[in-house]
Amino acid sequence: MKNEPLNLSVNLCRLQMDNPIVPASGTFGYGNEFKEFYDINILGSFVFKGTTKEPRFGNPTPRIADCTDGMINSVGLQNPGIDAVINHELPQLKTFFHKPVIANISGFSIDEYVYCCAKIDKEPQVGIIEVNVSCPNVKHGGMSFGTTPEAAAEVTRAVKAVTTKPVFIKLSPNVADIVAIAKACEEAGADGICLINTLLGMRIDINTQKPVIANVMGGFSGPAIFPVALRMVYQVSQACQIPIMGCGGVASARDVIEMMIAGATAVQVGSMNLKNPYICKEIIEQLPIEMQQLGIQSLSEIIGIAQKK
Amino acid sequence: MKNEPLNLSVNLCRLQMDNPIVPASGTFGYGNEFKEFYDINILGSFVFKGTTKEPRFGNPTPRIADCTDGMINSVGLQNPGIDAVINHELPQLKTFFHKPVIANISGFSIDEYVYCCAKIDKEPQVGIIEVNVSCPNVKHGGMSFGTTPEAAAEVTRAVKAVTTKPVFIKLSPNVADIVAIAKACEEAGADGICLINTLLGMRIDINTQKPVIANVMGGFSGPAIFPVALRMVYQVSQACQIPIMGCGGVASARDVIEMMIAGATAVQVGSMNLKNPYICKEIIEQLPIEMQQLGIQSLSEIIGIAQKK
Amino acid sequence: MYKKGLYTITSNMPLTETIYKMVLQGDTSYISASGQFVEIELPNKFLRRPFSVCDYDDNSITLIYKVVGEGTQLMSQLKIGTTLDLLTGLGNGFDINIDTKQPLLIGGGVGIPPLYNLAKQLIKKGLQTTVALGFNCAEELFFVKEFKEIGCKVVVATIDGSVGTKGYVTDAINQNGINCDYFFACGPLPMLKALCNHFTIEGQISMEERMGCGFGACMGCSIQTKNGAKRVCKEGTVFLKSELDL
Amino acid sequence: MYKKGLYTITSNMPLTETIYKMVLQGDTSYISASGQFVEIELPNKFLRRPFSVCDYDDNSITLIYKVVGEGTQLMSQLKIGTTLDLLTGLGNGFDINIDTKQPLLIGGGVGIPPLYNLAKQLIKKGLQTTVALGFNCAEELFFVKEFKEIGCKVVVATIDGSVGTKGYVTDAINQNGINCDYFFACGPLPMLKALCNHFTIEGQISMEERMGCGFGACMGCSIQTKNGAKRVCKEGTVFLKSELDL
Ligand SMILES: Cc1cc2nc3c(=O)[nH]c(=O)nc-3n(C[C@H](O)[C@H](O)[C@H](O)COP(=O)(O)OP(=O)(O)OC[C@H]3O[C@@H](n4cnc5c(N)ncnc54)[C@H](O)[C@@H]3O)c2cc1C
Ligand SMILES: Cc1cc2nc3c(=O)[nH]c(=O)nc-3n(C[C@H](O)[C@H](O)[C@H](O)COP(=O)(O)OP(=O)(O)OC[C@H]3O[C@@H](n4cnc5c(N)ncnc54)[C@H](O)[C@@H]3O)c2cc1C
Ligand SMILES: Cc1cc2nc3c(=O)[nH]c(=O)nc-3n(C[C@H](O)[C@H](O)[C@H](O)COP(=O)(O)O)c2cc1C
Ligand SMILES: Cc1cc2nc3c(=O)[nH]c(=O)nc-3n(C[C@H](O)[C@H](O)[C@H](O)COP(=O)(O)O)c2cc1C
Ligand code: FES
Ligand code: FES
Repeated sequence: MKNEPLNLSVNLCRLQMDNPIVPASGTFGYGNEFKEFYDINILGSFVFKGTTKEPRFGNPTPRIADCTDGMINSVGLQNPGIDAVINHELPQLKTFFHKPVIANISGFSIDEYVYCCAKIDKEPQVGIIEVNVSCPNVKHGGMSFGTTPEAAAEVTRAVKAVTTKPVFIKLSPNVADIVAIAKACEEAGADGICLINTLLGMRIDINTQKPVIANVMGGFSGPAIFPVALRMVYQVSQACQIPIMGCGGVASARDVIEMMIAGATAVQVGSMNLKNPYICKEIIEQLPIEMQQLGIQSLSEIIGIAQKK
Repeated sequence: MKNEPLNLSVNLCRLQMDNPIVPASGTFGYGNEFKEFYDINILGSFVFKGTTKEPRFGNPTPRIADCTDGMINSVGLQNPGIDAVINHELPQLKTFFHKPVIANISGFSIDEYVYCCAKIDKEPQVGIIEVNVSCPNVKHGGMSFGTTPEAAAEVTRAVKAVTTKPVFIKLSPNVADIVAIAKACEEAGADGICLINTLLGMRIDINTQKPVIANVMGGFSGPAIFPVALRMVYQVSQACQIPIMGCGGVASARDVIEMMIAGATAVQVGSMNLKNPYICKEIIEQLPIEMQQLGIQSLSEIIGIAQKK
Repeated sequence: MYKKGLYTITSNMPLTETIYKMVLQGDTSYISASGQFVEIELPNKFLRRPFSVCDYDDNSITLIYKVVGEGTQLMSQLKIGTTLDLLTGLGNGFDINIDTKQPLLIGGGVGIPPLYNLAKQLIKKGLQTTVALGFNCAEELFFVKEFKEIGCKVVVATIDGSVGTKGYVTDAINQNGINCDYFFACGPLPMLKALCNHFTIEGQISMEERMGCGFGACMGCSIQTKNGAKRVCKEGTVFLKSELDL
Repeated sequence: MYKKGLYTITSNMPLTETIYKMVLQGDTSYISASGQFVEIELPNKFLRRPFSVCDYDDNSITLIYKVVGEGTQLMSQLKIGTTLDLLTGLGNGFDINIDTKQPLLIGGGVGIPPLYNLAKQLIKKGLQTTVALGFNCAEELFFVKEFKEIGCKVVVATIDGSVGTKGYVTDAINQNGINCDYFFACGPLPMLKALCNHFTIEGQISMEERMGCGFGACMGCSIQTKNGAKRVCKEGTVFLKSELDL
């Protein structure tokens, strides 16, 4: 190993990031809660909570269930609405986070996606727009747009027409052919793909014999889903040219490296933030140690390297 | 709780089973290995290794990878072929297993399914035929038949035409709409549905930067996939009238009960047999204890009871 | 402010057949009010489990928990000396800087624990503090003596009438002619609803919801209040009665 | 016959920077031959990890393992007194009821451990036993002394020439003019291939494959032999040279 300092930085579309670590949407709020644990400026960036046009309470409770090495949520996109995010959350965020943030936008119609993306595109602190076409919790919501190539392409085209910032489409893993959907998004102009949102899962309380989640089913996430996420990142990275944010089950610096070797330029960490609020900090600290051991000089070198072997 | 003895038996199509515990195909060989650990006659039944017309070596090695609470295999249907199974394995099995067995049949064409099912249908010890239309390991193999309702129905119809025994179709979870496929099988005459086969997954060795599995991707199974399996059992049991064998991540008597409440009449245990060869024996011993605690008098009472709540 | 840290079990013993008391040693400097809770990481469980702080001092935390599932079952088997990872300082806790002379503390089942340190604080302020506790039956009674020992007046209700007033905790309050000008409550939802109907006076109510994180990040625990959606773990767990819509 | 049981670590220490020796106490009655292996369940790992039995007696098993990944890393940190769940009696082991006067045992890296108990058995039979060991470099040497102590003639090869013959283990056999009428081997695939080319005499070769179960149930570990597909864990791990197609 050369004696140069290790390089953790990656370039995600036009965004130069200090490191590839990005807390995932819905597990990091709008940043407020985590700044009490550590200085979140150490992050590459973070994705804020999925935001819709109108404020939403989301689904009835209970909307959280525990699983073997994972969890199910059916929060159902609780958020204060795009206007409150712009007028209240972002001004506050600016006071403690000094990097571009990634905006996660959800919608129930093409018009809603367009409306929200056009609005958030004007916010200076937003570096990337992540369009969630995959949330399985909302009836007639995200799910429908993420399960066919045509619908995903339609959202992509519509959003791209009203935005100037890089647009990532976040896809659902609950499909037979992820590559077809990702390619459709790429052809429709997406600047990147985020893989994956939650798997559709369920638990039953054997005491009450009823579903644990009031809404019956919900989104399954956490370390358990890592092999599915990694597979999809690898498949899409082979088929598409645009960069990928890998997401799903990441719990360690080694997982981050594995995701990057599979083809991810940045790596999102979701559920683990809820179990261990320091996880992203710990991963960022551990990354150089693992790189040293593995003889990796620069993280950007290993992106998609498995394809070449 | 009444003072009657607890009743663990279930009726699966025409098969009366002492209990719902059934080791899953590919994790129990043809029974030989496990008889060294315990008397396998305590089982409800078991499913033997996926069998094809011709003998197969399967995929190149390495074909096993470890995951968080699960594993990936790309064995690729290694088996001695239907004739060897009938002439060698089944006569041997008869000497130490005295219950009907479940035959798992795979194929690369409708003709092959028909050929193997017609042959195995004549074997007196075979109680149920399980048709695997879902193995993701074989190129142009099971996968294609399990991912569209039309193809799954076609296999079902063809097999039903040449068999007299109950036929279960074992489905792949790597689809957007499991209910549509299950319903197509039911309408085509299937006697039952087995849910689920493995999820498509992948791991990379971060030292060599190459996929751990020689075949790159493989079937992901084990406790990690339980919430996905449970969800599909619940969905299909709501939509179909025919019985379901639940399979996927089952690791304990509590998991068995949860699967049955979701809608499974029998419950298969797969990967856990490899980690703990005694798992099925332990589950069968633990079931009455859990039933007692939960106030369940008879297991068959709880099948699909979540639907009614 | 929150704190994640390691804590060592110094005691873990049953109070009743299903209810256990656990004492943990470690940093308590982030616990700022009675009624806050901790989130415990348990081996082989993904999500942490939330428990109210029953009592705490400079370097120990007392929890009281009921065995209801796999996680609490596991807790009940942990040995002295075991180290656990806790998040502490969670939830707003009870506000004791209020205008009251005769506070009434009302607890049902495992809603009782967070009232214990609260009672201590109120007594320390010199207030005449009454505690009304509801249980299912005599076998499930716990902490009645402890509340008495710190100087509370204690009334008890049991569903089966085996101890105290037969019926609900509201029945015990009525039957004993308890006077109060403010109340604090924690317990099952039906009890909290009954209290809201019963009392015209203001009170503070600690709510429960199934939680993902416990510190406001996941929106898993939200409830609708008169002032809009609130996270039980963050804006609560303690809400004013007037704010709730039970 | 196999046996699943609990074993207690009585010793776990490094022999080199990456190679450790672990001694476990427990039932060894199902181990029936040198060269068999065990499957160890490790905390937070789904699949068991396979390791050759280096040596065993009435109530202890010695393993030698190299730290190569998360599982072996974890093993290296286990403390004396820790209990592990093992499957024992796996694999066919070496067959010593063969016609040989001058057996040669050839091991490379972590293929060396299973040869140790084998050497003991052969020496007990009164056979003049030579051991040829291959390592990368002097720092990675282990068990040379142990083989000598039980009465073996030992020759060593290192890739970098820092000890013994420079090169491969076949070079050491040539250079030392070793005579033998039968061989036993375990080590990396390139070494095994070289041996098959080198020797005209028959031998027994212990193979490795990534394993799912270790007892023949999953078909994960199959190899193609001249007699068709064989499971390394069940029909092997030891195969006749004449049977293999390396
Ligand atoms: C703020 C707060 C304070 C609490 N304080 C106490 C206390 O002092 N003593 C006590 O005995 N119990 C208390 N509980 C309830 C306690 O958290 C649950 O009983 C416990 O988590 C059940 O875990 P389990 O694994 O045994 O049950 P399981 O049913 O196996 O748990 C499965 C999942 O459901 C969650 N869960 C189950 N029940 C509840 C519940 N009632 N509330 C929230 N999450 C739940 C668990 O966190 C877990 O994610 C409190 C809950 C909350 C939200
Ligand atoms: C029959 C047999 C006997 C063995 N005996 C020894 C021994 O005496 N000493 C020793 O140091 N090593 C031995 N090995 C290799 C040892 O099993 C692996 O080094 C170990 O499993 C790696 O685990 P890990 O978690 O550290 O590595 P990881 O790479 O994290 O393991 C990931 C997965 O791959 C499997 N795996 C990785 N490498 C191998 C391998 N070479 N062979 C089989 N599975 C592998 C593991 O079982 C696990 O499932 C033996 C292997 C076999 C098959
Ligand atoms: C509580 C919770 C809320 C989530 N909310 C959103 C959301 O609003 N928008 C979105 O795109 N994804 C959401 N997700 C999905 C995550 O961003 C992530 O894609 C998924 O959890 C997989 O990653 P993980 O396994 O690391 O958690 C949510 C996940 C969780 C656990
Ligand atoms: C090593 C291995 C081999 C398998 N082979 C087959 C097979 O031949 N036919 C089949 O239908 N399913 C096969 N499966 C799938 C299992 O039967 C089961 O559906 C799946 O593993 C999910 O259950 P589990 O999580 O309990 O393992 C195999 C699984 C494993 C792990
Ligand atoms: S539990 Fe996560 S926000 Fe309250
Ligand atoms: S490892 Fe399962 S058959 Fe050999």
